[in-house]
Amino acid sequence: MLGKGIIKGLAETARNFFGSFVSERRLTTVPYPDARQPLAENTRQFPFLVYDGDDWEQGLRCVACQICEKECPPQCIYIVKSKDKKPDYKGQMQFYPAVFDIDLAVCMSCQICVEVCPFESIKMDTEFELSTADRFGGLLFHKKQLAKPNAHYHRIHPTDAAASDAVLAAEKAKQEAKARAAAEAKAKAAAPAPVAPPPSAS
Amino acid sequence: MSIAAATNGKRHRLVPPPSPADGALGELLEISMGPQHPSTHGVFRMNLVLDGERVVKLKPVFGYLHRNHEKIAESMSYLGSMPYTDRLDYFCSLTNNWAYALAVEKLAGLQVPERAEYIRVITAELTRLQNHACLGGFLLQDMGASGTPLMYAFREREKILDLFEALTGARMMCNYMRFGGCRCDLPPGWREQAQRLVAEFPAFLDEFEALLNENEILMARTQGVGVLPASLAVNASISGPMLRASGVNYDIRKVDRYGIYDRFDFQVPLGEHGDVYDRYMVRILEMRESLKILRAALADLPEGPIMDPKARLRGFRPKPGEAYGRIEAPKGELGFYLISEGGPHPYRYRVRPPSFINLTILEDMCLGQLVADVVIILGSVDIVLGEVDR
Amino acid sequence: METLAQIKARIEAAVAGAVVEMVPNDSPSGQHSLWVDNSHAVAVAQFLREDPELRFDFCSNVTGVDWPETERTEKVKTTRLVDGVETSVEEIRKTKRPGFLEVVYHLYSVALKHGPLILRLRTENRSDQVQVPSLTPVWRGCEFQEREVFDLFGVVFTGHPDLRRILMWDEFTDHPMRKDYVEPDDYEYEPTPHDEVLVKARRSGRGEAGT
Amino acid sequence: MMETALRSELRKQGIFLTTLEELYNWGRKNSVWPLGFGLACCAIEMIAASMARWDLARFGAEVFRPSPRQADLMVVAGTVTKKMAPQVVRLYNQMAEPKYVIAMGACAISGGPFKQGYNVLKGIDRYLPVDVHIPGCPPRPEALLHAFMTLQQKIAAQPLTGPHRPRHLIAAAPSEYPIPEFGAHDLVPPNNPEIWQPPSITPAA
Amino acid sequence: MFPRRLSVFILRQTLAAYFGGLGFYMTDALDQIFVTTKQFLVAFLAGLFPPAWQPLATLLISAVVMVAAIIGVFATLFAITTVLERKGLGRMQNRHGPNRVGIPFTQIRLAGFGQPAADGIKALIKEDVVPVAADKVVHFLAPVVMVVPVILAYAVLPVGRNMVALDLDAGVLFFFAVGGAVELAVFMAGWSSRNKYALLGAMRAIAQMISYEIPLILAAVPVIMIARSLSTTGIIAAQAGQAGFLPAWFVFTPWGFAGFVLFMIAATAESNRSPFDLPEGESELVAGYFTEYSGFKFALFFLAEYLGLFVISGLAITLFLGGWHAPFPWLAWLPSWFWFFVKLLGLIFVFIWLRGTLPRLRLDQLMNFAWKFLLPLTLINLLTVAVWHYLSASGWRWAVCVLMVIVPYVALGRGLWGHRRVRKRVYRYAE
Amino acid sequence: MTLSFALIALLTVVAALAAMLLRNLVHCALAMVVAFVGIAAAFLNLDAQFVGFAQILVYVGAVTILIVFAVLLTRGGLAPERSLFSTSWVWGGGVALAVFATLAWAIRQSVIRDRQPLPEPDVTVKQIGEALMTRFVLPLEVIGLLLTAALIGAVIIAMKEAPAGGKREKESADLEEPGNPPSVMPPPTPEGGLS
Amino acid sequence: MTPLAGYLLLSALLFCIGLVGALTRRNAIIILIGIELMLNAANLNFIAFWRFSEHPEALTGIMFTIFAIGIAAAEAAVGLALIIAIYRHYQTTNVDEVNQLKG
Amino acid sequence: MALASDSYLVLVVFLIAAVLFALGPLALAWLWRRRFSPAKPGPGKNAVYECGLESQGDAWVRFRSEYYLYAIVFLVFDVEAVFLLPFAVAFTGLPVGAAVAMLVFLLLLVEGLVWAWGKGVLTWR
Repeated sequence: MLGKGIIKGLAETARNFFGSFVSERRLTTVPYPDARQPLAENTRQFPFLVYDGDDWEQGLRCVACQICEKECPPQCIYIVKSKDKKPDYKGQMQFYPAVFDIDLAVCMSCQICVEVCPFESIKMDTEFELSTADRFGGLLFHKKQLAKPNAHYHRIHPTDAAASDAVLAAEKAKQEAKARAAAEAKAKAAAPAPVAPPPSAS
Repeated sequence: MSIAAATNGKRHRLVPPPSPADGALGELLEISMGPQHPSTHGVFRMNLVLDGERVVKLKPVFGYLHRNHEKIAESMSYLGSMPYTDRLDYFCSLTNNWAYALAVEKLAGLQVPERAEYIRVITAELTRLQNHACLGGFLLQDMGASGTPLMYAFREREKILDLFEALTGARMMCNYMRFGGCRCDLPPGWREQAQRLVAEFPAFLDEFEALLNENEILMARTQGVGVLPASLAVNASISGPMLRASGVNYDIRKVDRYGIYDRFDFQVPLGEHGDVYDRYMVRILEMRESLKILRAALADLPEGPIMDPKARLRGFRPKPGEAYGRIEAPKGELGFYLISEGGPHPYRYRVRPPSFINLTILEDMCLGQLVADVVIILGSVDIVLGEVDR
Repeated sequence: METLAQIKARIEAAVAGAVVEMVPNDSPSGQHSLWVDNSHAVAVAQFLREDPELRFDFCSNVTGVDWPETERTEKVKTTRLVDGVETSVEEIRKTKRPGFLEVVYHLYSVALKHGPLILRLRTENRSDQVQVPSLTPVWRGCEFQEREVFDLFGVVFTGHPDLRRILMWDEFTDHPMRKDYVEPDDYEYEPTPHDEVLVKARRSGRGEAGT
Repeated sequence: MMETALRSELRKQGIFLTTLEELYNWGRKNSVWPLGFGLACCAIEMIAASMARWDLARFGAEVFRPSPRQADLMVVAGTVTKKMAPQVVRLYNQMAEPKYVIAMGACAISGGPFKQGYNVLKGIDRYLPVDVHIPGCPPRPEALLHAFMTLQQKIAAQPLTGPHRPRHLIAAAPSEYPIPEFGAHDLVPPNNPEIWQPPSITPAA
Repeated sequence: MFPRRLSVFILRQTLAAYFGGLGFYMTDALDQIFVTTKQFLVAFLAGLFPPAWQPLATLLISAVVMVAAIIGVFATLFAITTVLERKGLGRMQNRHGPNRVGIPFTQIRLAGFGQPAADGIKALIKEDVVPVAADKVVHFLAPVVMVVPVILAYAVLPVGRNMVALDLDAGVLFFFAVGGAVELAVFMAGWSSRNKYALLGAMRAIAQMISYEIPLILAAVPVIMIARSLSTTGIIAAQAGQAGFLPAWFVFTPWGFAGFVLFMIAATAESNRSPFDLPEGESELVAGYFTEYSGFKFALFFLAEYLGLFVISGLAITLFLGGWHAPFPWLAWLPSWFWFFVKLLGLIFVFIWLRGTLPRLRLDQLMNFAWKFLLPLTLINLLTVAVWHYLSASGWRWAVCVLMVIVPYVALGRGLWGHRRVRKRVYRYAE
Repeated sequence: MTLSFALIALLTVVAALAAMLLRNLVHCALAMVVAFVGIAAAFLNLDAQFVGFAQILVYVGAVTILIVFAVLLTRGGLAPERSLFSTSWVWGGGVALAVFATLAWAIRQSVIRDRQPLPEPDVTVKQIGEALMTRFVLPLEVIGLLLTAALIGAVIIAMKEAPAGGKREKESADLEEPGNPPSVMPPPTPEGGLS
Repeated sequence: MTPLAGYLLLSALLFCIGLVGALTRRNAIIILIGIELMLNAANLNFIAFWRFSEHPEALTGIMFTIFAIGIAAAEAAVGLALIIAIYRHYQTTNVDEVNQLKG
Repeated sequence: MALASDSYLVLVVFLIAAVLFALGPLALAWLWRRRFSPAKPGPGKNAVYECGLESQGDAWVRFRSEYYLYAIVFLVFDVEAVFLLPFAVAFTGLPVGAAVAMLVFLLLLVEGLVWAWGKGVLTWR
C-alpha cells in the first residue's frame, strides 16, 4: 500500500532521533575543541626532524643527504648542506643541514621522505592545528620549527620510535664495534706481532 | 547492422534529439549546471538546453579539475606517483593504489606475497563499502533528502576511515600499496577491529534499506529513469556497477581474477532495467557481497612477509616495455597503462578513469528527462571529478 | 583467446588490404600489440567487434603516446653465425626514428570475457599529418577518450562526431601532453625552490637570493 | 594585556559604539554560512566536517548555501585549476559583503602537489584575498574546524570604525576582483599583483 | 480493562472536584491571562485619549496590541523553530546540531539557542545585492509581498479561548484568500531576478501551489459542512466536548482523519516543505526563486515561509485537532493557549521529521499527486462526510465511511504512477 | 464621504490606471492585482464580506496567475510594445470620456444617489449558502455547466500543441521500456554480454 | 457612510479606465485586463445597489456578483487561452498585427 | 458580525503592521549600510548568477503552455470552491435535494476534470 515505505523510513529516523538521547552509537559527534578524537598511532600529518638529546641543533639526526629532497613528490623540501661538519649521534663527523625548509603549504603528507630516509631523521608529526592567516610566514617551516625531540616522537608514535631507536642503537653498536675493531687493529698493528688476539675479535 | 551504416560518423544514440525548431513548444532555455552546483559532485558542468523542465540537449563540460596527473607522473619516479593516485578518485585511494601497483608489477614482473594480497583485498573491499555507502548518500542528497542518508553513510564511512588511518596513517590519502606488496603490516588489534566493523555493517545496511529502499518517493523518482540498455552500455565502454545494473555480467574480479579473488566465494548482483534504481540497488547488494569477501579474508589472513624481496624503494627502473593493468574499482574498470623506456620515470602514464568513460552516455540517458532526473542520473553514474578530469 | 598472430591472420583474411603489424613488448607483462594502418582501421575495428570468435565489443582504454623524433641507441640481439654455430650476439645499433603520434586502443570482449587486444594507430608525423580515423562509430566508448587525445596530444580523429577540446579551455592553443610542451612560466615565487624552478624564479626577476 | 587596557579605555569613550561593534562581530562570527562549493579531495573532508562525526553545525555553520548571494564564507576546498579559477573569482565577486575566504588544503594555498601542472593555479591567493590557510592534503576535518575558529577569532578582532576596520567596511576598498581570462597558454593575467605580493626569494638561513 | 477505566474515572472525579472548587478560578485566570492583560493595557492606554476619541482609540490600541503580540510571539517561535529544526535534524542524523552560540558578551552557550540572533544580525548587516538585469521594483517588493499575506492570515487564527484577533464570519475563506497572494510573491521574486534558476523555481512554485491549493480548500470543506461555520471560532466550538472516550475533534472521524492527512499533505506542499520543496530544490535549482536574494530580503523569505508553516498548521489544528481544546476534560486545567502551542509544536515536529526522512518528489510526480490523487480523494471525502451526516450514529456509519476512505485511497494509490509499476525489485546474481 | 472609502477609491483608481498605462506587462498584471484588492476592499466596505474575500480568492489567487502565465507564455514580459497605444487612442479615450460623462451625469441626476444604507444588513455565509441552494439553485447549475464548458473550451484552445505532446509521450514511453531498445540503436553484440 | 453616488462614481471611473485600456491598448492581454476591470466595476455597482437597497436580506446583488465573478473567471480563462492560441499562430499578441496578418 | 467595518479596522492594522514588519528590518539594514558598511555594487557582483559562469542568453523566455492548462483547471476549481463554501456552511440545514443539487454541480466539474485527465492535461510532459 502506498505509504508503507515512507512510514518505515519515518520509523527509522524517529529511532535515530530518540536514540540520540540515550545511545552513544546514535550520537557520534566528537565535539572537537572540547573533546578530541584520539589519533591512531600511525596518523601522519607533516614531517618533522628528530633530534636526540637536549640541544636541537646539535642533536639533529639529519645529515643533509638530500635524498628526501629529491624523492619528495611535490618538491616541498629545501635543504642546503652545511659547509662544515659536526659530530652526529655516533660521534661521526657529518654534514648537517644549514637550511632545512619544508613548505607545509605544499606538503602532501605522503610519508615518502620518511620511507626513503636512511638516517631515521625525518618522521611524521600529528599536529594539524596549523591554520593561519599568514601564508608565507606561517606555513614555511624552518629547521628550528621542524626540529622536535625524540621524546616527542616517542609520544606520538611509540612503536615506530622504539623501532627506529633500535635501528639506530644497532647501527651505533655496529659502528662502535667497527671502531673498536679498527682501533684494536690499529693497536695490533702498532703492537709487537706475537700477541694473542683479543677475545672480541673472534 | 551493416558496417557501412555503423560507420557513418554518427554516434549510436538512445534517443534522437527532438528538433529544437518545434514552434509549438516553449522557447528553449539554455542553462549551465555547474561548475558550482550543489549536485554536480564537484566542478563538473553540464550545459543543458531545456524545454520547460525537459532536457533537449545536454553537453558535459570537463576539465575544471584537470590537474595534469598524467603529465606530472611522467616526470616523477614510479614511487612518486603512488601518492598522486590517491588523489584520482579521492574516495577510493586504496583501490587506486592497487590498480597502479598492479600495472607496475606487471611491467616489472614483481610478485606479491600472499599476506599482502589478502591485505589488499581487505582494504579494497573496505574501500568499496565506503564508496558505495557514500554514493547512496549522495544520490539521495541529489534527490533532496536533507542529508539524513548521507549522514548515515558518512557515519559508517568514518568508521572505515578510522581503520584506514590506523593502518596507513591517513584518512583519505592512504598511499599504502607498494610495488610488490604493502608499505606496512597491520597494526595490532586492527584485524579484530575490522572484524567488528564487518560484523556491524549489515546493521547499517538494514537501517539504510529500511530508511529508503521501499520508499515510494525514491522508487518513483528512480525507476524507469535514466535507462541504459545493455548493448549500448557495452558499446560505450561502461564498466563497474553501472554496467552490471544494465544486466551485463562483467566483474573484473571474476573475469581477470587478479589478486586472489578466485579464492573468495561471492556473487555478482545484476540489474535488469538499467535504470537509476537498479544502479543504486546493485551497489547496495554489492556491499553485502563485499562483506562476504571481507569476512572470509579477515578469517583466513595468513602470516608472512608483505613485500616482494625483489622490490626496491629507490632507483626503481623497469625494463622497457609497456603494461596495462586493471582492477574492478568501486566505480568501474580502473586501468593504468604504463610505458617504460627503462628510465626512472614512466615514459607514458595513462589512467583509464572509469567514471570519465561512464559519462559518455550521460546525454543519452538524460535526453527527454526532467532537470530533476538529470541530477540523479548523474548521481547514479557515481563520478568523482578527480578521476574524471585527472 | 587466440594468439596475436592468429588474430592478425584473421584480420588480414577478413579485411582485404589491411596492413597489420605486430608490435612486440619486451616487458614481463607480455602484452604485445597490433599496429593497424589508418585506411583500414575502421574496417578492422568493425571486424574485431563483429567476428563471432573474437567479439571485441568493449573498447576499454584509448590513449595517445607522443614519440618525438629520436635517435636512439639500442642493444639488438641478432643471431649470427659465429664459427658455424648460431649464437645470439648483442650489438649496439643506432636508429633515427622520425616522430609520430600514436593512439593505443585496449580492447576486451565482454561477451567472451577475453582480452586485452591492443591496437595501435599512428600518425604520419607530429606536425601536419596528424590524422587517424576515429573508432567512435564502432565503439561509442571512445568518444570522450578520443577527444581527450585530441586535446592533449593533438591527434585529429577523422570521422569523430564532436571533436572539440575536452579538458583544456577552448582558447588554449597547445597540446600539453606532448613531450616538447613548454609549460607557462608562472613560477614567480616558491618558498622551496628547486633547480629549474629556482632558475625560472630568478629569471622572473623576483629576488636574487637563494643559495 | 595592553589590548584589554586599550579596549576598556575605548569602552569608556564610546560604550555604544563598542557594544555595537561587539554585537556586530558576534553576529558575524557565529553565523558564517559557507558557500556550498567544493573543488576536489578537500571538499570531501569539508563534507565530512559537516557530517555527524565532526558536525560543523555546532558552530551554526552547516547552512551550506548553494547561492553565493546568501553565503558568507568561501571555502576553497581543493585544487583550483586554471580552467576553474575565473569561475571561483566570479563566485567570490558575486558573494555579498562581508565575505571571507578559507583556502583549504595544499592545492588551494599553493597548488600543492599539483603545482607543477600546466593547468593548476599555484594558489588561490593569486586572485583572491584569503583569510585563513589550512595546510594539509587534505586537512583533517578537525583542521577545518580549527581554521573556522581561527576565522571567528579574526572576525571578533575586527574594529567597526577607524583605519584598521576590515576591507568590507571601507568604501574605497574593492569588493570584487578582476576575473582572469583564458589565454592561449595561461590565464591572463597570471596573478593579481594588488593582492598577491610574495616575499622575494630568500630562503632563510 | 474495567479497573483501568475505573481508576481513570476516579482520577477524573478527583481532579474535577479539586479544580471545580478553588482551582477553577485560578485556571481560568491563567487561561485568560493574555486576554485580561490586553484588556487592561487597552483600557489604560485608551484612558490617555480624550473621551470623544476613546471608542476609536480603544479599537485601534486593541488591534495594535494584538498585532504586536501575534507578531512577537510567532516571530519568536520562528527563531526558536529554526534552531529546533536544525537541532532536530541533527538528532535524526546522529549529531548535535547548533549548540555553541548563546548569549552575546558572555560565555553562556544556551544550548545553541542564540543562533537565530546571530543569524538575524548577520542577515541585517549583509550587503544587499540586486542584479543589474533585475526588475528592481518588483525585486524589492517580492519579499514584502511574501510576508504581508502570511501575517494577515494570523488575524483569524484562534490561539486560545477568546484569543483571536478577528472573528470573521468567513474566516476560513479569508484565510485561503490571502494565502493565494503568496504565489504572487513567489512569482515576483523569481521573475524579477531574471535568473534562470529563479525563474524555473518560480514557475515550479506557482504550478505546485496552485495544484495544492484546491485539495487544501476541499479538504477543509467537510469540516465546514459538519461545523456549519466558516468562522474559525465556530469550528473550534463545534469540536468541544467528548465523543465517547475520544475528544470530539474532527480528526477522530473517518472523514476527519482522511481530511486531516490530505490537508497536511497539501499544507506541506503549500508551504514548500520537504518532500515538496521543489521550488527551492537545492540539488536542482540552486536556491530556487530566491537565488538572487541576499541579506534581510532573503531572511524575509525564510521568515515568511516559516510563518506560513505555522499559520497553516494553526489552521489544521483549528479545523481538525480541536483548536485550543484540551484533549481530555481532566487536562483542561492547563490553559487553552498552552494546548494550542503544544499541538503546533507537535505539527512542526512532524514537518521536521518529514524533512529529515524523505527525498523530494519530481515535478511531474508532484503534479500527478495533486491532481490525480489528492483532488479525487478530497472530492470523495466530501461524499463521505455527506454519508456520515445522513447516516445515524452507529457502527454502520463508521464501517461505511472507513471503507469510503480506504478503498479510493488504495485504488488511486495503485494507479498513481501510471503504467510504470513502481515496486520493490528482486535481483538476480551471477556467479 | 468617509476616509476609508476615499483611500480605497484612490488606491483602486491609481492601480487601475497603472494597470492600463504601464509598459511592462508583468507590471500591468501586478497593478491589476492591486486594483482588484481595492475593489475587494470596497466590497468589504459595503459589508459584503463573503464577496470581498471571494473576489480576492478568485482574482488575486487565480485570474492573476492565469494572466501571468499568459504573459510568460507569450513572451509579453520581455518586449514592450513599440508604441504603447494604437493609433486610435484618441478615439478610444474620447469614447471612454464620453461614457464617463454620461454615467456621471446619470448618477448625478439619479434620485437614489444620496440614499443612506440600512444600518446592518447582517448577511452571513450561511444565508448565502441557503439562498444559493434554494432560490438560486438553477443559476448554480448553469454556472457549473459554464465552468465545465469553459474548462474544456479553454483547454482545447490552449492545448493546440497536442501532436507535439503526443510524439513526446511516445518517446518517453520508449524510454521506459528498456527491454525494447529503439531501432536507432545498433545492437553490436546481440545478447552479447548478458550472462 | 459614503452615499451610494460615491460608489457609483468609483464604479463608473473604473469602468471607463477599463474601457480606455480595452479600446486603445494594442496588447491583447492588456485589453483583457481592461475588460476584467470593467466587469469588476459592474460588480461594484451590484454590491453598492444591494447594500443601499430596501431589502438587503434578499441577497440578489450578492448572488449576482458571485455569479459574475464565476463568469468573469471563465471568460478570463477562455480569453487568455485564445490569446495564447493566437500568439502561437501569429507569434504576437498585438491586436493590430494580428489584424494585419489575418488576411 | 457585529461592527463589521470596525473589525476591518483590525485588518487594516494588521496590514500596516505586516508591511512595517517587513520594511522595518529592511530600513534598519539600509541605515546600517549608510552609516557603516557601504554597499559596493559592481558589474561582476551584480551580474546574474549562473553557477559561476557568465549567464548566456536571457532568462525571460517563453514557457510551455502546460503551465497554463493547469492554471485553467485550478481557476475553475477555485471558483467552484467559492460556491462550495456557502453550501458547506448551510449543508446541515438543507434538504437532501439541495445536497443532490450540489452533487450535480460537483459532478459537472468532475466531469470536466475527468475529461481533462483523459485528455492528458493532467499529465506533465
